[in-house]
Amino acid sequence: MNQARAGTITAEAVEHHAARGFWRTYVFSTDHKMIAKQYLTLGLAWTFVGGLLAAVMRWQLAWPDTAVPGWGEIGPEVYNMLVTMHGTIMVFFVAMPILLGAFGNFLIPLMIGTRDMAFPRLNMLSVWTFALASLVLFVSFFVPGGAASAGWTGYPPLSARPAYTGVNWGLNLWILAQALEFAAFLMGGVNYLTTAIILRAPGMTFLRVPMVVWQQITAAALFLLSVGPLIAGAVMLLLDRTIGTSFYAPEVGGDPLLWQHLFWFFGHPEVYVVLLPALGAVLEVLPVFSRKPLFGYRWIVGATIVAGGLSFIVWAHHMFISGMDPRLAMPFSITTILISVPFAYIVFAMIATLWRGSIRFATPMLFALGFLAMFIMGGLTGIFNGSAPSDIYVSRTYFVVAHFHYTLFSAVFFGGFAGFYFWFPKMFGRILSEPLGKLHFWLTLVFFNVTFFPLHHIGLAGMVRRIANPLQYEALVPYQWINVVSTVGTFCMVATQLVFALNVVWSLVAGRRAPTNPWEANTLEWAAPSPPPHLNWGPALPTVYCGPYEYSLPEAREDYLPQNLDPARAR
Amino acid sequence: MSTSVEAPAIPGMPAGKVGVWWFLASEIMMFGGLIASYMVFRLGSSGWHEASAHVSVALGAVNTLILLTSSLTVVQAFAAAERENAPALRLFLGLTILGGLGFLGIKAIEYTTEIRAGFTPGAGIFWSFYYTMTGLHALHVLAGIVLNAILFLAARVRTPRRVELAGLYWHFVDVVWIFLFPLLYLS
Amino acid sequence: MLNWMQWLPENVSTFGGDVDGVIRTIWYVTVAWFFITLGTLAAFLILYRRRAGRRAAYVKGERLREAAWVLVPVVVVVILDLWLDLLGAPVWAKVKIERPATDLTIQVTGKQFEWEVLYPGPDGKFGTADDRQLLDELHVPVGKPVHIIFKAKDVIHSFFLPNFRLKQDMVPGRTIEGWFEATKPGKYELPCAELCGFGHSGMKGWLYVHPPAEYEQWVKEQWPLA
Amino acid sequence: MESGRRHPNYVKIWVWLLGLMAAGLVATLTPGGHAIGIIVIFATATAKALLVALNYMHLRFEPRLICVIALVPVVFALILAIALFPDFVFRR
Repeated sequence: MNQARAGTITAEAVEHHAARGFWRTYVFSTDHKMIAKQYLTLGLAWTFVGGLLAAVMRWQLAWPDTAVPGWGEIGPEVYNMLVTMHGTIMVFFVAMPILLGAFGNFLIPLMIGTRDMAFPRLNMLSVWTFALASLVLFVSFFVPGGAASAGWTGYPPLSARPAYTGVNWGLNLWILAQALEFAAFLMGGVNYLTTAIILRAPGMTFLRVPMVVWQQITAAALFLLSVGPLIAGAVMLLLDRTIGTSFYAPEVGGDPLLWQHLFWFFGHPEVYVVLLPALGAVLEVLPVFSRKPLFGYRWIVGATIVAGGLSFIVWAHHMFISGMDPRLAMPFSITTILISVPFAYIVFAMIATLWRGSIRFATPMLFALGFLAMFIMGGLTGIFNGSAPSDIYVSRTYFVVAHFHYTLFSAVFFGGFAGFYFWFPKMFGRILSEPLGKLHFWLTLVFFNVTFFPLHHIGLAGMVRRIANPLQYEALVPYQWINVVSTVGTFCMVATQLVFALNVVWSLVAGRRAPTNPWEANTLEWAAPSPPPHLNWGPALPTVYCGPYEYSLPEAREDYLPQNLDPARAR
Repeated sequence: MSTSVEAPAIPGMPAGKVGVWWFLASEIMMFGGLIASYMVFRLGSSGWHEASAHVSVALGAVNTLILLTSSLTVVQAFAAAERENAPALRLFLGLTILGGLGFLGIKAIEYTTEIRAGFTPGAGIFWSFYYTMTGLHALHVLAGIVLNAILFLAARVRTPRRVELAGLYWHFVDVVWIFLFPLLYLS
Repeated sequence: MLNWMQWLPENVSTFGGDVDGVIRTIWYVTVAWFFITLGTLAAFLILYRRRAGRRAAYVKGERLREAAWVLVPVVVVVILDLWLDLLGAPVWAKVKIERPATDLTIQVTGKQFEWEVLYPGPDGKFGTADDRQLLDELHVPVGKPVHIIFKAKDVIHSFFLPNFRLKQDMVPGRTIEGWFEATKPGKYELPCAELCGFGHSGMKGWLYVHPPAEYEQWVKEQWPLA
Repeated sequence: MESGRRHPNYVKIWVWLLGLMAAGLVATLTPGGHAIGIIVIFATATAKALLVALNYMHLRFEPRLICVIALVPVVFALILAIALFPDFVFRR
């Protein structure tokens, strides 16, 4: 390990490290790239489960009186379970392992030019703790009473007493699975931050670190600093459920709103924990495919850090009508406006990056642009939620559902796919099919909007969240066709992902072998072979001479200038 | 475009120390969240002073004394490790472990007396906080004892860096108690 | 389909118009921004698509003069946001903080899975013999402010009157006050907007807004002795 | 060469810690003025925590970045505590 960390190692050492058995290569690996693939695999497996739950939910909402094919009648208890587990899985077991676990692990050491994470064994422990969390969450579906059904936000008192939901062990295991998941990403976060601070290659100053690494470590710091209060809150919740403490029981001095404060103190930074890595991937893709420097790299770094800091003081905008003191609404409304400054900056800088570029519409770029467009939409609908008086009406309705799917779903799907299509050649050494990728993009874009755009409308019409049967409400009966449209969109979107699966499988089996730098990009990972060997680099670490986005430099021969290329030789 | 190639490493910042401090940062937030909840609950309602009159200030004070002293011994262990003085290292690590065990022993006596008197975790909001805060803290003490015990058994290896990192964690646990003591026992 | 304002249910409360006003203003602002930003994006994509023999411009956007192209729109965004917020502040205060004086107070308690509606009776005081409790139905007169005391028995519920633009969570252990004033007689749906257990879906009541005479009649039926 | 600077007189710090602890304990005995007692108790606790953090945890000698890592969560925890006040303590 120490040897691996040292800058220069002998060629024999590389050979020695590379020659390991099956178990140490694929299962108990300390190699950051293998750990990234393990996170990716687990995340994709959970995507399947979470997507299945969503599809069942959508069927129930469109045709509440018909049994779901292959599942049966959905009772309201089961529906609440579907809602809860869909949210929990998608945020904590899909978005985080894929965007942080997979991308972070794979990219950080490669992009800053080192051989592995600062603590490779801790990294392995992280992925295995996550696997254990996955197991616990999966088991919770099958315990008597079923899985948790108090919403992914788990508001007490509903979650604090088994009698209120009828779920006992399911919810305890839900808390346990979350705690293990937090532990996994705490280990990961400590690793990311330490690696990026300590192990940068020669010449890789902080202001030459690629944007996605900045975003990843900001996300890691946000997670580390925000999850503590929620862990405290979760311990209180578990003790309330099991040994009879009374933190959330108002009759003996507790207060249910404490949980909401602690949850959203974590919850808002958590939104950025998921968003920033996706944003980072998109910020990497945009300059490569417009052949232009990122517009205002230093400003974006600053904006990211400012946004991260501000995310700690906006949480009560999730609680405008929660029964907290109404005088708190305005201060938190103002901080919410402040946080739009850095994000507006980043979005406009993304658009400005395209200005006078030479834009190639490859699949990663299409997904990046899709993210940008959908994220603008989600950001704008956020204003309806962020303004306290209009939130009186739209909160707790499907408008909110539409809003956060435009932000989070677009981050995970469009941002995630942009990164996936972009780094797939590096990760697996194969080229994905461009026509299939483009088909995948256009179908996803269309059906995403078919699914989620109408939800704004039905939310405005007054449909509240987490109801199993909209037809029970007279005001909603005339709008039921919207639910049908959204459901059809969902099924089409799920079917579209078969194109993606086909593309990946086909490429892995018969795809063209990827060259070292297929996109002609600058950052260091493209200097390593595809896929990079164990310990990434040959005997010597790369040396960095310039920033990550030196595209179309007038005095350079090529329209790109890899970070490890001595500029004197590029002319 | 600047093309300088200076080494980016920051002197005096070994990876282990940065990692431990980030870990401690999240720990600060966890205990911070717990203490913040306790403070606002306590200031926002009445009847706390009466409930907290039932804890033993004397035992709490002894425990504070023990933890403060164990902080001294653990930092002396680090100094001994840097001097490569193995016997002193073992002595100080051993004293630290003894201190931790003594702390847990006294905590156990306190819990027993309190529960016998009917002050279980379900006996009211003060006791909910009391058991959760001291219980979480005791778990941290236990983890610290295990860490120090591992170093004690491996003292022949003499790795001052590890002794320092385990010490950082131990001091943090001490600092938490420095605040828990007045919050739960003295006010 | 495209004008979101048409999707809101009919407004029948005095402050609903103000809430709708805020929503409408935000709607105009966001639609404008949507077309400006996506229009710019689309224009850039067409104008600067890859063409043979043309090299991208080397613009780093780090100097203030370049960054201003981004900073100016950001400032505009902030000013608009602040304006929206200032516009919203009095509306929020009107709905949630201030309460016009009235002599009609009703206590609504959420419990799994119904609304307990408690009238203080002719003496105007809760906890006396003439209190009357109804389940899942509220009766109020048109054109008169009504104070509501929100309570919850077991878990958190949310009192939602879509037609009144009024929503308020009910938290066990907290007594939360609110109000509304109806402008049009009729029968309005009152769903629970916060997940409260397996009966959440379908937990709803009805609010009956009566013309003054009809309301007097209803009061007489409820409290015949008074 | 560094070690002299890195190791302050730990025993002296320990004596200070014990003294502060005694002061805190004595403060609980102050008759009448409970508020003053509380202030003294928490002032001594903060002083103790600072002494431990600066000397035993060597924050006095660490690079700025480590101090920032240690300080940022303290600030955020304080923000959390302060922001919780209106809703739990001053609530109408």
